[in-house]
Amino acid sequence: MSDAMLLNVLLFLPLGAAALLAFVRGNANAVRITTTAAMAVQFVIAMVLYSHFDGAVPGLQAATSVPWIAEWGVSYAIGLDGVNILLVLLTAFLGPLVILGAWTAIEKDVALFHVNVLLLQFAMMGAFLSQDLFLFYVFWEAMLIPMFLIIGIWGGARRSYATVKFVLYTAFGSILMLAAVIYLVWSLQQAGGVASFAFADLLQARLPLDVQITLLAAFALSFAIKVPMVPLHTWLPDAHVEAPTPGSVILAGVLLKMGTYGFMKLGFPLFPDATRLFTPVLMSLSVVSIVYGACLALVQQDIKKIIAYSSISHLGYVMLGLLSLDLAGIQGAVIQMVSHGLVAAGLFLLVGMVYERGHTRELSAYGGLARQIPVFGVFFIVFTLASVGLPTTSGFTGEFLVLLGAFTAAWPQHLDGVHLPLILSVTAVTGVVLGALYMLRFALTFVFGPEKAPHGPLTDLTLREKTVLGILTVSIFALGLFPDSALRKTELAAKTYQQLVSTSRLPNDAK
Amino acid sequence: MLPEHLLLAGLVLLIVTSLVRGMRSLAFPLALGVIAAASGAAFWLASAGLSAEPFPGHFVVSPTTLMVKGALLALALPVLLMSRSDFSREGLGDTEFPTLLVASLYGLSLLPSAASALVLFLGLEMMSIPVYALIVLAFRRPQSAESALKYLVLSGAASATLLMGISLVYGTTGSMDLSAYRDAILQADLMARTGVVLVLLALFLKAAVVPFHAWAPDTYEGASVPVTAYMATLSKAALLVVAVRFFDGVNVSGSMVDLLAVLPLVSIVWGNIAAIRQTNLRRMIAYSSIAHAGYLFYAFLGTSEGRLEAVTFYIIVYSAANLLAFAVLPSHTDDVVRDRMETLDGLFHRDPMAASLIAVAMLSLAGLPPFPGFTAKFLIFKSVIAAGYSTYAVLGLVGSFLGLYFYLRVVQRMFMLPSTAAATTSVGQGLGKAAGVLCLAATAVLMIVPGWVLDRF
Amino acid sequence: MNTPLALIALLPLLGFLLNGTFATALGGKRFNNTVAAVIACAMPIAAFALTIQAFLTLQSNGYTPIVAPLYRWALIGEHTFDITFYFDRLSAIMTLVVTGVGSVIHIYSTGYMHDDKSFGRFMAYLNLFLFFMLLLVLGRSMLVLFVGWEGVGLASYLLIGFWFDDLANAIAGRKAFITNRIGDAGFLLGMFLLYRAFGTLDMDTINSAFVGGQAAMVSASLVGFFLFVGATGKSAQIPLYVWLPDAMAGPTPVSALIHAATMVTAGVYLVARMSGLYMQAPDASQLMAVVGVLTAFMAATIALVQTDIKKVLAYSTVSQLGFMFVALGVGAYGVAIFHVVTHAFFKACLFLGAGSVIHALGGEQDIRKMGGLRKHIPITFWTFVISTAAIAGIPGLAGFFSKDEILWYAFASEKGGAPWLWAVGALTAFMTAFYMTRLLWLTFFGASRMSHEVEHHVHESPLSMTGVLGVLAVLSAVGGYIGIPHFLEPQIPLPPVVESLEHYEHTLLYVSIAIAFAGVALAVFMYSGPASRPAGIARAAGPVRVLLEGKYFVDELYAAVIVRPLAWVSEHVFLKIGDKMLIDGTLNGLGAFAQRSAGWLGRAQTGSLQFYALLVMVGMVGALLWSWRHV
Amino acid sequence: MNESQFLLAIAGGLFTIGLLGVVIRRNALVMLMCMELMLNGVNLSLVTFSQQRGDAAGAVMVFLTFVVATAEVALAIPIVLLLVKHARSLDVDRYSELKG
Repeated sequence: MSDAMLLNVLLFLPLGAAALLAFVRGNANAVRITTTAAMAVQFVIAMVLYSHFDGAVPGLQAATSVPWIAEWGVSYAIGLDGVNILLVLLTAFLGPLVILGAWTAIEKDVALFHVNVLLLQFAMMGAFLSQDLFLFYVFWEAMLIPMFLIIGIWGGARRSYATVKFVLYTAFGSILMLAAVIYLVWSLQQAGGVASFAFADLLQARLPLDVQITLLAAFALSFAIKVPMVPLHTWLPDAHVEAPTPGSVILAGVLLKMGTYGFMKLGFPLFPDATRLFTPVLMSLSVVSIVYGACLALVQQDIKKIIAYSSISHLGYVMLGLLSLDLAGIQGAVIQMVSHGLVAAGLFLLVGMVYERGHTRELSAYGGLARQIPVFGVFFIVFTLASVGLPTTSGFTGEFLVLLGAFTAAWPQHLDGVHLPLILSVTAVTGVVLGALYMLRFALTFVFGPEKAPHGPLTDLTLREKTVLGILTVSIFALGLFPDSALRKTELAAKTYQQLVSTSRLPNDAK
Repeated sequence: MLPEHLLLAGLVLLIVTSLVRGMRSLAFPLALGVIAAASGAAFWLASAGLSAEPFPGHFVVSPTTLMVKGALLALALPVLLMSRSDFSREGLGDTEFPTLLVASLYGLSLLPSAASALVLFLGLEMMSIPVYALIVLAFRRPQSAESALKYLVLSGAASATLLMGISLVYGTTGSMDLSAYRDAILQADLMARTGVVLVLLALFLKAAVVPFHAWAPDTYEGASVPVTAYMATLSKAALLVVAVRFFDGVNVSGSMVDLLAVLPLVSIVWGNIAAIRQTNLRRMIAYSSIAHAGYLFYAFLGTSEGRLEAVTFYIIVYSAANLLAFAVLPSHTDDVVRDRMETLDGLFHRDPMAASLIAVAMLSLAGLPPFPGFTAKFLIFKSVIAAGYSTYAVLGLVGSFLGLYFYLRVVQRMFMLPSTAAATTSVGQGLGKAAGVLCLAATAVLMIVPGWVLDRF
Repeated sequence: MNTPLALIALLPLLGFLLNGTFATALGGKRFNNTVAAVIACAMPIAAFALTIQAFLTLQSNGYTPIVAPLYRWALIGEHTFDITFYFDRLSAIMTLVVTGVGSVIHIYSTGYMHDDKSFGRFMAYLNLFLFFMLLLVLGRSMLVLFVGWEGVGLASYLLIGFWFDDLANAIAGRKAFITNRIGDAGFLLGMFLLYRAFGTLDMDTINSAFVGGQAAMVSASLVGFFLFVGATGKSAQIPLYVWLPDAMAGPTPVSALIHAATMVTAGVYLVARMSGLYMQAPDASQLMAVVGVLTAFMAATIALVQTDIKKVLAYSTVSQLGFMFVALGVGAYGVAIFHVVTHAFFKACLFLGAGSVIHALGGEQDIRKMGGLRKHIPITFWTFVISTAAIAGIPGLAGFFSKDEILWYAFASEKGGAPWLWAVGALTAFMTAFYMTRLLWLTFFGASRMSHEVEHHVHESPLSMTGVLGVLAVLSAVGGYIGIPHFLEPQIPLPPVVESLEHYEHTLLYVSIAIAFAGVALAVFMYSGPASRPAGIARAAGPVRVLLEGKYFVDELYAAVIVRPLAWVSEHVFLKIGDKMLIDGTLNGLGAFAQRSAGWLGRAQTGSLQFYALLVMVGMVGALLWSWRHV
Repeated sequence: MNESQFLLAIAGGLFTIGLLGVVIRRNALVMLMCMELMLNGVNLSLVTFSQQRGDAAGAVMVFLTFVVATAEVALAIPIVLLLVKHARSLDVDRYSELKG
């Protein structure tokens, strides 16, 4: 089977599995097994595609493109490139782990839940894979609904508020983006005569600066909400806190990458001049997110909120790397995306496992878990350190490269009197201290100190939980110790991005 | 053999059946058959590429018009099917409903082909007059009479206004052809403009655009579910077809733009906001339909090419969604209880299929991808932006964002709240489900291959 | 010839993985203590052997550095980040010390920690530490060094908080980690600057670039400053020294290995390793010398009044590290490394001795509750005496040589040597002699102040511990005869001395000898007599004493200036005002507004047909009028 | 001001009066009559135009209007009767249970 075919299978597999669940919906375990199996197969396919993916070849690989709404120039176009390859792998990798890791987290309406998870998986894959703006938008929005249901049906006490907040926040961003999309395509049609939503065509667009600015604003709003960047982040803590464990894991593991992916794939390359004009603003916001998120994580009493705010901080690094326009920074950003996906997923799984045992998310309700449930303690410390960005973990690879890039890009600029980037990157470097502060505060009373549990002694991790966390741990260290193979796959794409964003595309200097 | 003939014949037969005692039970299947046949015929003729002028200057037939006709008639099938939940018992509209429906459809099917104001007015009235009767049919509660009166008076006023407009246009152009309207718009003459505006306002009034919307919520609430469904979908659809006929070939620009953009924009916002606090499903749908009328009239900005396409696609999607919601709405012996929002609480746990279908309908109405409601909205706003009115487009989109909340509320109620009302089933549910599946199929087609559908118009 | 270098580092890692998995709850304690002990000790000893072998090869091929590339960590554009090991005179010395001292302390630990319920975990952590420490000293690229740098920080975090059931220990561990992180931020910045300038992080390349003077594009002083910030964190200098005293919460072998012998000297190693850079960075060096001498002095003064046996040693460590930085500051890098080595010997010996004492007294650490122990635990006593003499600077012993050379260069080095540096250093040396003797005396001499049952249980430690003490005592005695500065000279030349001062060398030598003896004598005089003597002095000291016992209230200062404000701002400004009030407030407000306006619109729907008709009419009239005006 | 303009003025007047009547008069029956009045205004204008132009279409439209008007009233009366039966009054303001 050709790679292109394989990619289509990869995309539609979850959909098929969701249909399949209709037949086994009576039996909860059958549902779980079917889902896991489907996800596992998807991961295998993803691995195959990853190994076939050649980082040295420019452009799309394993691509499919067939007209969908021919009259508007919309086509069903998917494919792999250096930007999405790792994220596709990450999505496929987390899929089975989520189901396994939260096997017992969901007890009511199991079938419906797994249908939702599979639909979500489908939508997320689609968003990463699609190479057509219309298709991308459809998938982008389609992610909302399953997530809405997952949080809304299986969520915590304030789920109604959380879901509405989550959906309205995101939808507002996307509504304006929709206007921008239509306008973009239309203006291209005016210029070139041909209507097309294909990324490839859109990236040729030459727009006047004011138009670029307006459109970038619309796109950026939508993406920045998804990232999320301060001050558009307040949906995240609520969503995370109310979401059931698998929901949080998917949300933190994959969904949050959508925003940064959007910026890297579309937002910045489509409107290079506007981007460069607004880099100071965006960069400041990213660094604000780093510090602000860290500070807030420092004072949370709810264990899920701590991780939620830490996500805000971590994704600030990604944005910083992307905006640095330095190869190291961009590469770092990509790695950081994956790394955060793994680490945050692990942490949310761990927190979920504790929640299943203790039935409360109050930090003060727990203590000395490393003594009560040692195996849990070990994993918790490992993931904490990865989140802190300790060398040999994936967190370090990402943060190190991002900061290196941001700094080295900023250093020469400051010599010609542009001080902001330097100040920002130095601030970001101090962010690593804050990172250690809040995570260790979390660990301090949570796993260390005198033993304390909400009610009754806690039972240590089961084999299933150990396996899932073990796999994640291995992947974290793999990415921390041997990032080069991954970097080889993405380097060309990173260079392309760098070149796209740094070269002006105004109409007047056309050809 | 034009669909109109089938409908006419069917109508006669239906009247006969309702007179002859033993044949009453035949009314429903007969009507079903007639409508299906008419719709099928329309599609068949359209694909055969028939275009003719049976009554030159008054009644033209072309593949496009036939396509529209076929689509509208097809949408009538779910209405008829779901009607059994309310009108199946002897003497309580078991024959009247089908008969009146077919009568109304006959008028409706004239509209896409109308070439002159005469036929158009005739069709419009033949479509709406049976609806007055349908509202009070099987008089269940006093409110239905009230709603009928409100509808009758206001749409009567609308008809008068329409006629006044037509006559003024006739006065300035000396022709009853619809093309005369086109010329009148171009004229800077005061009387001509008055006529044009009056016609437009009449259309607004019948389509329930703010500030002429007030009748809709009350009427929709007072009528029975199938009738509400019919009014919310087909009669609105027909109305829009009429509007398209009027504005055929008109490049809306200049001062007309603001009339055609501001009032719709207001109704988008008004409808979506007013719907937020509704505790009654039909009423909520009414407000949502007010908002949707707004989107539909947005399509009239700019040149007329692709307008019919956009409007038709939108109304099909919109009607499919609405009918889907109404078709699977759990029935209840008490019509008032039936569409209280609370009855939807926890519906998923009582009737997963119904809940899921209603959810699909709501999300499609909300215009969330991947549901066709999005594609339709996209089409409309694409045309608006293409016409160069980006500001209106953005405002309209933001307005549509306001609508998200109450659609999601319904989904929340069905999936996330504990079940309060007891499970309720009654006759016709099966047919209702069938209607639902029909609409779902339509929705699926519109979702997966919108391109193919669009090429038909 | 490549494998051994990598192996030196990887063996302890293997030990960690084995013990970490099978000797802890993670793997269900499959190993019993003996197995764990054997594995844990075998690894460093093997590493030590390999180091010696590597050293011999180094010697055999004329001290040309051994370069052992392992693999490529990352390739960014054309810049590579290689994981390569590098073995030259400097790393040879450090590696020998680390593996050597490391090994003996591992052995000691098997005795000391024998009854601990988490014995396996402890040994695993020690191995982990050793792994990272070896990365640190063997890495060629700054990246590898940094990995080790943060890794040892992690190990120390885990080991300080080893008995984490007592929250205080965990807090101490966290304090160490955070403080180090602050330093690391500086380190990172320095690294970035170098990368920006040279496109590589290989330290030999960078050094030669600086020595060769083709490093115009980056300010050596700036880089030097940033790296020194890193060093202050790791090597507990002002202002980041505060974590080290608290680090004594960890088991005593940890204090000996990590917080005296090896890890805390990483900063010194870093500066010495980057000597090529620092030679070009006079301002940074000056700063180092000043900070160093101040740290030395300040810590010594605090040590004067400490009553916890380990705290005294901790502050003395800070003080000694200060000395090393003075040496670095005046360009005498070899001398600094010399002191690192000797200090490693005698301070390890002191700590382990203290450990032995604590072990003997069943956990008692307060020297006011000791005394007269020399009869009970003679071996410990004698080793303690030797090492105390060494640190006090009694001629002939290890400490004497290194400290004396430091003072000499502080006085006479052309690279920033100054009489006042010498003066403060000398004063500090005096205090060192004093408080160490005080410690010795209060612990081992005089009448016993122990409670009865404690005294009854006092017993000499097992061979595994006393043997180690013996070894280290010997090293502290003879360690000074290894001429490390001269061994390093081909690689790191000693700074030239101001001619006009050369003839002072011997004078100063005598002075410092005198100082040492004076300190010892004074202490003996004070504490051998009646207890009223020190009490009288203390009373006389008054406020000074309060200040010293309060450790200059630095912790309190930091808490008030940094920690609490940060929490307050996060809580009240960011969370309450920012998130809750501004952002969510606005959003919820909008939501409420939509609800309210929905109410208004609902009320507009009065239900009166005539009102509706009125609306219609108004609409029509309005529309007509409007269109008439725009016809 | 010639004849046809005069007639048109009357037509417009009738239409307006009718509309006003619908808005002002509370009696259901009078309301319906006012609706008829509006239609009559339309009819008048239609015939005027049609004779002004000498074109039959307008006249034909008038007949349609009559038919429609009759049909509407034919439906309106029973509806009003239903309401009267329920509310015992012709005052339309009494029929305002549907609102909000």
